[in-house]
Amino acid sequence: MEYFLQNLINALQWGSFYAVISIGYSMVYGVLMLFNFAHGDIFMVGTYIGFGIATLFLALFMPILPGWVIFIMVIIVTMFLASFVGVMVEVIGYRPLRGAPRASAAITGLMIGIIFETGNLILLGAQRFSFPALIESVSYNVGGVYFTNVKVLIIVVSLVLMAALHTFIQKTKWGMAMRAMSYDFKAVPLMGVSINIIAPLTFAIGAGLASVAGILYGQAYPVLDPYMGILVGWKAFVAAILGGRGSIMGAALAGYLLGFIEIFVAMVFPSTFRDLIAYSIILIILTFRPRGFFGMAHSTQLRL
Amino acid sequence: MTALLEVKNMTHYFGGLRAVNDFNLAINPGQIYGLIGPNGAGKTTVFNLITGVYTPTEGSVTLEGNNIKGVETHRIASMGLGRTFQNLALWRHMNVIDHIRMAHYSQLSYGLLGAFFGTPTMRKQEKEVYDNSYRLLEIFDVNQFATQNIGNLPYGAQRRVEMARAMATKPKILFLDEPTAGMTPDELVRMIEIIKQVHRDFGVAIFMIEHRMKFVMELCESIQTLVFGEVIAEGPPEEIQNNPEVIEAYLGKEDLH
Amino acid sequence: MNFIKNFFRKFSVVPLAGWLLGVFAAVLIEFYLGEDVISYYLYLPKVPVLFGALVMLKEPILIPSVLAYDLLVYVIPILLVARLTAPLTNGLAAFLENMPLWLATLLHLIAFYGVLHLWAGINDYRVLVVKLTMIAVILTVSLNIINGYQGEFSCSHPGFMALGAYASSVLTLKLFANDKVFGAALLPPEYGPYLFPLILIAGGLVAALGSLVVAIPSFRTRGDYLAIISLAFLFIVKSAIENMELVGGPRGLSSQPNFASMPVVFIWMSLCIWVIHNFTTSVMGKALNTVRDNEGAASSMTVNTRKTKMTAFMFGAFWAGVAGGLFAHVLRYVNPSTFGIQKLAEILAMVYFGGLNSIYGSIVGAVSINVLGEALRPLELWKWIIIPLILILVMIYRPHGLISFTEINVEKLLRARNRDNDTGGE
Amino acid sequence: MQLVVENLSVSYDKIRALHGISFSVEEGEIVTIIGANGAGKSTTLRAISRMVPADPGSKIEFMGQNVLKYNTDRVVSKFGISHVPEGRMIFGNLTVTENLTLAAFARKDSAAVAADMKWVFDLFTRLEERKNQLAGTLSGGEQQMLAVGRAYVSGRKIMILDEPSMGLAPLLMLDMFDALKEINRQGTTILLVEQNARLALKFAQRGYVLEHGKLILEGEADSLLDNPEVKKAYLGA
Repeated sequence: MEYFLQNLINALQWGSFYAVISIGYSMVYGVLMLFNFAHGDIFMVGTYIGFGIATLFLALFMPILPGWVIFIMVIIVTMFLASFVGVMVEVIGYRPLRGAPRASAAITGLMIGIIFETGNLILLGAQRFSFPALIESVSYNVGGVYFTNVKVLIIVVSLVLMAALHTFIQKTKWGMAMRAMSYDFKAVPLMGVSINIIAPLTFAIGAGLASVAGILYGQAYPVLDPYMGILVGWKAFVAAILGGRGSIMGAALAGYLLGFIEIFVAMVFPSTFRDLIAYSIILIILTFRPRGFFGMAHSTQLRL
Repeated sequence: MTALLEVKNMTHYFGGLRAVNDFNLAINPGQIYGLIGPNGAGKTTVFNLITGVYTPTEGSVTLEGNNIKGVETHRIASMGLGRTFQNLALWRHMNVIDHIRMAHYSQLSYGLLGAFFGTPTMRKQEKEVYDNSYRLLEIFDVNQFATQNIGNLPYGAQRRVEMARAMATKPKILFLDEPTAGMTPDELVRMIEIIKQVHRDFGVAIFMIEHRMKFVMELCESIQTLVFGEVIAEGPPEEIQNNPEVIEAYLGKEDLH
Repeated sequence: MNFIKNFFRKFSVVPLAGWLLGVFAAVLIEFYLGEDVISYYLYLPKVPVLFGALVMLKEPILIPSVLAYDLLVYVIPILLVARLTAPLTNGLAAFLENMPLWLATLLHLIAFYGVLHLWAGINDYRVLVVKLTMIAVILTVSLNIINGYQGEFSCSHPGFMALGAYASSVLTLKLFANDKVFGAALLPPEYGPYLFPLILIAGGLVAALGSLVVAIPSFRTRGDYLAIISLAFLFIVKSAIENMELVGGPRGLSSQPNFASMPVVFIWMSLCIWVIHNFTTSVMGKALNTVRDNEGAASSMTVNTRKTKMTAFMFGAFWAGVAGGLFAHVLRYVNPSTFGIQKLAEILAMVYFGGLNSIYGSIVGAVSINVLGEALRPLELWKWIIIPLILILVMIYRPHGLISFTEINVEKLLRARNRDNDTGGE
Repeated sequence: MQLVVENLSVSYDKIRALHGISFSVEEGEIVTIIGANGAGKSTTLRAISRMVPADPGSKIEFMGQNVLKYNTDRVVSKFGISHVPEGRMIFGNLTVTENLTLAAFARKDSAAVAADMKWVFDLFTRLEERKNQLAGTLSGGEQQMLAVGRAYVSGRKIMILDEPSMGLAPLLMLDMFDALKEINRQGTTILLVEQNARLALKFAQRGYVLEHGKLILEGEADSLLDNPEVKKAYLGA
């Protein structure tokens, strides 16, 4: 039982990363119908930005401010900077391709990702950085289950972010515009809403979320690597589409599901079976529920 | 004589919404039949139900006495039911002659291995298909476009290619979904000639949806009027033309408060 | 501008055979004079590979020498010989036109291979690059069937490739090699090269069978969800192989017999192109396009869409499996991580760069990305900035790729060019 | 003149759908363009709201300003040209209220927006009953009301409507036209495209007849109604 609870907490933490990143992916996918294959690398860039800001702020404010204040400051500043990266990707990479076949945009995303990875290597070299701990880790033991304050923090911050995003999407007119766009983007300009504002905003939010996921990730697994985003990105892609087009909740749920499957498969089977079983489950789900969990009945054909 | 195409008591629901109610139809070989009605009356739905795009919730559909309800679309098509589409369902990256060639799909027997290795049988059959396709292009007067991409053709020519394509499936009955939509007067006159010619030379029966009364009056032996999924009138053109219910459906009520 | 126009007009009378002859002359010069005379006097350390791109990028001081070398060995001889022998080669082309097309094509192919063999034979590096490029051509053309002709976004090609590579490796290791894991050879090794085609076909069939996992869901779902299904399939294949101790797990399989010589790879590539060309120009093959462009119209025109979709996947996967088998026997080592996301990105890039729905495009895409990748190797990291940028530009200006929607017309390609009625290639 | 269209041509790919049409609409007027399917009616409206690009040489002016300089969203928010598109194009995944709120996206005067929304709910009481329902669950008639309501909220100096009667039962159709009359009374100019020619001409003050991308007739609505050519075009009599 303890063993199970222990893994449940691990799965919640792991799922939180996936969920936050998938939501970002799902935003872009849902609103603009794009495969943003650069998203994993935006996550990577966000993590590095977070790393830079964290190092800087720790050097500046360490003795003056308590750790959690710095933590929040790092999150806010990083989100802000990372969202610029997202906007840039939209404006430079995707906007010229708005009328083009979706597959071309997907290839562009893939290439932007490679440029990010290589650019990172060129700028920072092959040196491996390690993310500074912003919060001092404290372990607790409740009934034989070990967990740390960092784990709890990661889960809580993720949930708070998701709730905040949910509110934004549901309550603000910007959120309404995004939802409307995912339903019928042709009609959106008729409401006096400019697509050239909503699209970058969507990318900005996606990138901001990814960077927070990166900071959280850095607290749990401090080693940074230019290629850290690739696998995470593809998994977010899976989760976003599994969740269903235009469904933020679906993406979050699919992210958690992916985290849970991966952790619990590793609990029962040798850990090398993780991908095999996780993806077999996804394959079966999609074969029998070809629209994901909360997907709208919409044509998702890749037009040539 | 049994009818070529017979539809009995066909009803269809989309979700809870009744789109077509108790639709009946019997078309004899060689007959030209019209289906008119205002926008949104369910005319194209009737087409899609008969051609197998949707399976009717209730009722029966037979072609030459064989049941075609619930049969796959491509099999219904190869049994002798050709069609055109309201908004031109052409293949955007394909040239004109290939459009016609493609419609011979079910008439080929060389199989996949034949296609892979270019066997003599394959070459022979492909040659026949090519020649037949070109002949059809000539009949519909679009042979000068043969190797052009379909998107480069004027609208009227695209419509004629679509007709030629439907004829390449060797239909016994041809479904035309608004064959004159968006045509200029010249093209319109030409289309009437072409439909008459197809009817005469190929001996097919025709079932058409059309908005232009003039066109329908000139071609059809009998007309059905569909309003909100129900047939409100059926009969020869003159009768339909003077039917007060039909006039009302088209022009709207006389009084407007 | 006028100069360029004149230049092209001058050379428009040269038929394909003429160009082949020109290249043959250049290769002969390189073969006999390249190392000892030309390189020596131009202060080049040895015969430059890949037209000197590597040397130039490593030691910029040698740029003039390399350019001079390329000019002397390639540009001038090719242009001169091609132009001067044009009357002769046109006569030859005219003569060949009277033969059956397949014979003329075969003769051209043999000539082309001869030249290629001679050129690559100068060093082992060239041989390897040429072999890998030819395998890339098979991969690209076969993925084009699914992603271009059929219009899906399939991500499982490295998975199909892995199936073929492992299936054929296991077979050759079991049958023809004394291996630690698979035991002594079951058949005399000298039969190997003769049975190798059958083994490759077996590998292809395994891949085709595996593709059913993706093909069957494609009846009901298209586009995005199918992309995910195919991606999941890729991860599953990779992970399954990693967990199979019999085939070495993550360590991979090595010491496959050396069956994939250059002529073998060349023959398979030609065969692949020929079969795919036949298929995609036939009505059966064009059914793929109709399913892509308008599925409703396709089935209304009697096309069996399910059969068509299944054919596209199985046929594409078959060739990916064959390519995988060749790949395994060229490198004589494979491991599961070879067939991951990286490989996927590479193949997708080649397909979309070259052009959708076009064998020409795929050949161009595979060759240029491969050669570019090799040539820019000295730039190390910057290579991975330059190639993606080129691809992004291509996507912006030619969203369907460089040469999309073009069929190979062999007759036009091979014909003589000196007649009045045809003023050169259009 | 509030809206002036001169020499408007539109081509899809290489095919020309509109051949240089010219017409104008006075402030507060109700004008209709009638014509058969595929005559180019929808294209005309789409060109005005910039959903499709006009060919070079075309001119569209609103209150003396060049409309062709702006994108769709600016045409709506800057000029108050609100377009009720063919097929309604309501956002089915948003509630009725959200649809209306979104329509006011670019408006800053929140008090006036609230008043406009209230006005819409008063006009279409059935919408008010369903204001928290997802728009996708509404019936066809209600969706049409929502589309008109949305256009009302989004600015509506001029409302251009594309076949508002399509797919409506006769009684609903008449209600809809009553509502439009009411909107017009509030000072909104109306440009209406209709297939139901008699209904449209009874409703409008002036009319144009479009055939194959050209305007072939124009005049007072009453005179067009009695015009034998119009009669012929619509029933082939």
